[in-house]
Amino acid sequence: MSTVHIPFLQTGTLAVGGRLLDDAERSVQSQADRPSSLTRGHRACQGCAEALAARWVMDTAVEAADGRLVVANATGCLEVFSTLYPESAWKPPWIHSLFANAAAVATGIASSLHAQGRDDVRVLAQGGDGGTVDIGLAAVSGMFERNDDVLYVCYDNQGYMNTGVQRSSATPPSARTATTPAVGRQPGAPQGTGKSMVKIAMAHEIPYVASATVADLRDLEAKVRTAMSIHGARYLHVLVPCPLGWGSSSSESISLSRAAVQSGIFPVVEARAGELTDVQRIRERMDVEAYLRPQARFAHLFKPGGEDALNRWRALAEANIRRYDLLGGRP
Amino acid sequence: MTQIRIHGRGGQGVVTAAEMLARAGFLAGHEVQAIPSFGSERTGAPVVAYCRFADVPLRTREPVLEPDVVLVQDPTLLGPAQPFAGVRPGGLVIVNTTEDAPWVREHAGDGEVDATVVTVPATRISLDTVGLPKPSAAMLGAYAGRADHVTLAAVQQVFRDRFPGRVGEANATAAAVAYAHVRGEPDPRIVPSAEVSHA
Amino acid sequence: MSGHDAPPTLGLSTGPATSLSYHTGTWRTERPVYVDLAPPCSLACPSGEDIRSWLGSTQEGEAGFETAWRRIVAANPLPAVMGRICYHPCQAACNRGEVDEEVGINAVERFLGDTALERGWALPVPTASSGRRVLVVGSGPAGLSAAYHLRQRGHDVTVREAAAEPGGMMRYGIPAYRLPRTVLAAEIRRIEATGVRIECGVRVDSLDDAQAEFDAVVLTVGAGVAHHVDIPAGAAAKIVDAIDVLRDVASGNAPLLGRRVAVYGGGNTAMDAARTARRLGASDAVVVYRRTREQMPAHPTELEDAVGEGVRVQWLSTISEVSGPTVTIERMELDESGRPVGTGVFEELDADTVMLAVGQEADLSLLSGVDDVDVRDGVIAVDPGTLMTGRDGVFAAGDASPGSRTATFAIGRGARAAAAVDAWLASRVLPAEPVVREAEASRLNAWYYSDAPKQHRAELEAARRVTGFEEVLAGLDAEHAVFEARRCMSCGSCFECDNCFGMCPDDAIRKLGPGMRYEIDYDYCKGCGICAAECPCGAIDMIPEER
Amino acid sequence: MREVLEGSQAVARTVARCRPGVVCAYPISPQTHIVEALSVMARTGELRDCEYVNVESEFSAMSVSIGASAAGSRAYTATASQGLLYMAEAVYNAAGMGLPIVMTVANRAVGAPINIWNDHSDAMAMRDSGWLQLYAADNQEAADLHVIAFAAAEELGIPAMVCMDGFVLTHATDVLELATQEQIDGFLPPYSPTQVLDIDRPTTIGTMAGPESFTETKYLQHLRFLDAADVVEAWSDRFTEAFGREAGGLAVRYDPDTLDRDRSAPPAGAEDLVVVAMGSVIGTLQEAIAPMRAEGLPVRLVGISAYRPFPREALKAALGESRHIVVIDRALELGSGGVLTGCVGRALAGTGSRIHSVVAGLGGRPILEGSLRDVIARALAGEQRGLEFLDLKTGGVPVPPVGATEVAR
Repeated sequence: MSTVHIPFLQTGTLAVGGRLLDDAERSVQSQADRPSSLTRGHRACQGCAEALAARWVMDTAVEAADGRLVVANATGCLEVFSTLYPESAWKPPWIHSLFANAAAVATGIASSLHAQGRDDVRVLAQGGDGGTVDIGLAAVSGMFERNDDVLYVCYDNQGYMNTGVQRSSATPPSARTATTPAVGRQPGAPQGTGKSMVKIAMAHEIPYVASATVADLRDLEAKVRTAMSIHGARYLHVLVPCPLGWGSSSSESISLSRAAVQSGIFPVVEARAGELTDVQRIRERMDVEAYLRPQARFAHLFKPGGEDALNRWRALAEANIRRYDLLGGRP
Repeated sequence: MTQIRIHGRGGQGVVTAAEMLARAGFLAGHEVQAIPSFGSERTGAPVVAYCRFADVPLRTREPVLEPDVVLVQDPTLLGPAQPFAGVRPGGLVIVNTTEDAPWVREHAGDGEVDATVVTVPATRISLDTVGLPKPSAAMLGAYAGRADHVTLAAVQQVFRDRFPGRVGEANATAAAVAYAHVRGEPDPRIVPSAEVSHA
Repeated sequence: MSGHDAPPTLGLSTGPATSLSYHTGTWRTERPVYVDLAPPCSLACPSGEDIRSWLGSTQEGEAGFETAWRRIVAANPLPAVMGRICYHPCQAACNRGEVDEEVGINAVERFLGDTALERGWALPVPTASSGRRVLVVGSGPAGLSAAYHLRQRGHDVTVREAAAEPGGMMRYGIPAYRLPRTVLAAEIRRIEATGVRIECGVRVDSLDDAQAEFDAVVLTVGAGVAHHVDIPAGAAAKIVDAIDVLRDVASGNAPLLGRRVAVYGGGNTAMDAARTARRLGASDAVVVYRRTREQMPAHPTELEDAVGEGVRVQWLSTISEVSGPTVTIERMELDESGRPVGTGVFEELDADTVMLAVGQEADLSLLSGVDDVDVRDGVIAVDPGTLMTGRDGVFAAGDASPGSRTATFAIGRGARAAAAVDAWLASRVLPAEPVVREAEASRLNAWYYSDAPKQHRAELEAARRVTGFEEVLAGLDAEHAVFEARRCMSCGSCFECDNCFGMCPDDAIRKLGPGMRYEIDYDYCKGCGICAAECPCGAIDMIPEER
Repeated sequence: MREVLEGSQAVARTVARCRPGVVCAYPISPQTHIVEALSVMARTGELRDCEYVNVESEFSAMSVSIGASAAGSRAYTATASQGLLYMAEAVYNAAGMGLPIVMTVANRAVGAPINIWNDHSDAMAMRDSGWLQLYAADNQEAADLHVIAFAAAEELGIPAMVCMDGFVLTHATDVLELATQEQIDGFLPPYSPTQVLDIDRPTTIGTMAGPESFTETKYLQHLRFLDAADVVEAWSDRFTEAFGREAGGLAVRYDPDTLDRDRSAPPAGAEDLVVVAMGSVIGTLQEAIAPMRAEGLPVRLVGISAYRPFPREALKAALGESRHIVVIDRALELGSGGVLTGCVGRALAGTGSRIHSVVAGLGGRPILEGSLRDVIARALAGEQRGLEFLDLKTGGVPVPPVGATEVAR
């Protein structure tokens, strides 16, 4: 993994910082004067991991770009909670146009900057899973295929949370949403593996594709830094628990992300030019239950009749563990 | 005002022919207009294009309904395309064919029309000169040979301008060959030895 | 508003960071609050050391060693000694045991103690004198601790020790392979350097005389007299007290014990006796104990060390008779209440010597004829808060008073007695010890602590250690001591890992700089609780917001 | 220099001379020749300091333009028909954000049935999107309008569509005189955006506006739109001064007798029937009406060049005392009549005018001079009803013969 190795200082690489760290070893988020590109006063729900991930991503990108970063944002929670006129929680130059076009707007910005000879200014586009995996997929794919100089970041909360928690093609099987209610013979979202945006991105053979979570800041920052060191189309997929949509406690957004990784449900990977180059191994293996049970959207899995679906989840985790060798050869 | 209608098939350069004709007309001192009538761009589909020459700027956008001149770039269009439709009395119809005028009248939908029918093996000429079945230059050369709306020199010039180099020259030759053909003059490619000796 | 003079951006664009005008703190139903809780290590430390804090200083490396040592000696003036002999209940309580292995607190303490001796760091010398004179009777851990703490408070302190050298059981009960005499002597000298006067070979016979000479007296006479049990024994039976053997060895008069030695008892003294017997040439040392391993009072590490050196243990056994070289043993079993009862099954054991290690008693001859100082259950009765005996101005601590008979407990009680004496001399009421909240393991988020096993002290080859009285355990070097200190999870106390600061989705926590920790901006904190959930050490409480 | 050029080529060259920073291209007939020509210029270097982006949809074409414009570049794209509707959301968005993008719309019918030929249904569907809509009567104006469009759009902070009839103009070859690079450089101010994504002065563009502020943002947009008429007219006048030929403007006047375009032509009189039309049909009307005038028939022609903002005052001024109007419409408001007719009607509300709506040329149906003369004559004779479909064939949908060309239809 591209994570910076931190010597053992009580917490090592796992915590945000530590008073014993050298400056060079500090995460961006541990710096008292970090950019805080998404700052106080935004209206995200309590415990919103998207708000957290966006600040992490953008702060790192701002640092990597030496402050020269322009951002295009898709419609969605992130846009709505951060920019209700006349207030904006953003510090970098930032534009919101539409739901489906963040990637294309970013291409436009990048093209304009290139035409102006301003290749020193970097462009980041971001959106939720709806704006990326569903309605915005064509624009994202176009941006990838042209290899436009844009880092696209998808904050995946697995549904249309802004509109009241409806299913998206990133919604996992069995999850209860407003359009996949937990009733009937197969409650929740239909079975199937859904759409893997990471694999779709890899299929474009763009220079860099990675997934990350808010459970590992160091990893996320390292990936943003790597992505920013490359020109061309880059994609970062960040899992961001949504307390509202997932029916979890606002304090659990980090721990659920951790459980998603440690259970094998969410593989944290890196790929270059379409080839998988790195995989984050499971550190402490958890059962899928650690991920599923705290979420009300999966409550029906733990009632009579939920066993089949629960076993499918276990199978999914097993499949990921095998496919990505998440245990690194350990039993 | 002189109105010209060109019939052909997609891929034969019908639209190009109309534009080249307009350019040649402009060189010859006319106000000009070329209007293609498009279908979807499919090779082989029947295509019509129009051209107008006038002494004042051309304003109308209606298609040519009563052409003074009709150029038929493909003899297979004689039936279904009704190339003789609306031809003004005393008009000129030039058909790309190795057959003769009576054959054309026989196969055209309206064979009794009051018009001069001229044939020219434009495809053969273009194959001989350009190396491709692109009969436009030959058709325009033939037109220059039978009417004074445009000159051979203007036709040759526009092809040389559009396709600089060998292709332009080949088209210019095609125009000259067709020009000579419809005027009953010797093929300009065959230089009589007598002329050489007299030169 | 007029025409296109109004910018087309009006209503669409806005300045950066203008959201600061919107105070999301009003959304909160719970508020995070930083707390400092008592860690289990300190709560378990009878000496009362602030272990978390001195480990914290040690984590800083070289720059923090002296601070760390000074934080230890604020409670315990004998770190090098205790770093060797303490049975470290702190480690048993350490929350890190639930993550991988407990922090090797004891080893770090020894490192700091040894470092202090090496570098000659001195204990603080009081600048002001109270003019009050206090006598401490006995120079064991309780006495030295009481004397040190009294001296730190400015009193004129004299220690009178009946034995030839100071140290009490540390000098005469604990074998040198566990506690080299040079270390003990050095730490005692350092206490003396603060102005404590130690008079050896001076037995205090009269409490009245002592009180006449001193303003207050602290009795820390220890429990150096062996307890006896009645065992039928033949004339040829060689039965000795373990504590006497240990004292003789410590005094340089090693006795002859024979090739086969039986030790009767299950405490640490029994372990020391058995291991000493091995060092004195016994090929066969058997500990006979009437209960089970789980019930054994000896510290498990002592047992492990003994077993590692070839000592055998005969569980659930009593010695019913000693005749010549043969010891008769009765097998025991536990009744319903867990007490051993005889089974009537006997077996025999060969033993040249039987060492009795069935407990020790205090030598309370000083109190004979003193009727206002109660002795109950063989120890001096004291007020549990002030440690004052029935007689005004006379206090007691250590093994001669109620409580655990361990050096660490003695040090803690000595310090407590010093505080009590100080209060009594000033006619103040000694405040009760404050009630503290424990930082329980359930508060911690252990995920954040990297997997880092305890740095095991390199143990001497078991075969080698039985051949002499060389020190068995080597100390940590600085690098390993720092590493070990860094394994401390700082239970219940912020150690500035930046998790709260970095993980706040609302950017509502401010970092105040090294050592200054953080501040929550309640104007913006929405009370999501991520900071508390992801705080590794459980130093954030979420409390209901009452408006 | 007068030269013979295809309309699309003329537009492409003029656009290139306006020095766009970003050009987005997605193919749809009949705008393809324009972006094809620009792609050649981007490769040959004739179009310098410009990014030519081949996008994956019209939606992205407009979105890339939005990003480019917001980042400080003059942005251009072209589309038609289904493409315009496919980008509709972004079209509205560009206008709402005040980004002065210029887009050529090669007007084409909107399916179903799918039809690639000309009418105005596409642009009319976007009439309330907040864009300027400038209609070209011929290819000379189509080229010239782009210069005016960039100038007016950038002054206003309102994007502009230049609408030119698909195929009829885009693919037609005419004798034209293009504005030269030097002329355009002297005429068109450099792009200086009112808002830009600037790292030195960061701003947030595209916030959400709640009920408390949305009405006012729209009201301001409306006020800007009201100002737009003056701005478009002013730039058109400046163009005429600079280039010596008329282009753009609001309501276009024609000489009563020569039918030549003439801004000094008198308004219509009370006895006149005025034909109001938009786009390339004006040329055909010029030819159709001239002989009628020669016969002494009281017919006048007024063109609409700026459909958005709709030139209410300029139209009323050009109509003068006339209260008898025939509107030739190339788009249909289903169940109602011509789209332009509705706008003219609203502009003339309260004037007591008689307005005939003639819907003509849908889906590429040729508009013939004779048919126009016929409908005008009937209107003069008081025989024309309120709504008429020009050259409507009765008896259902005609089936063309196999292999027929347009001539035989």
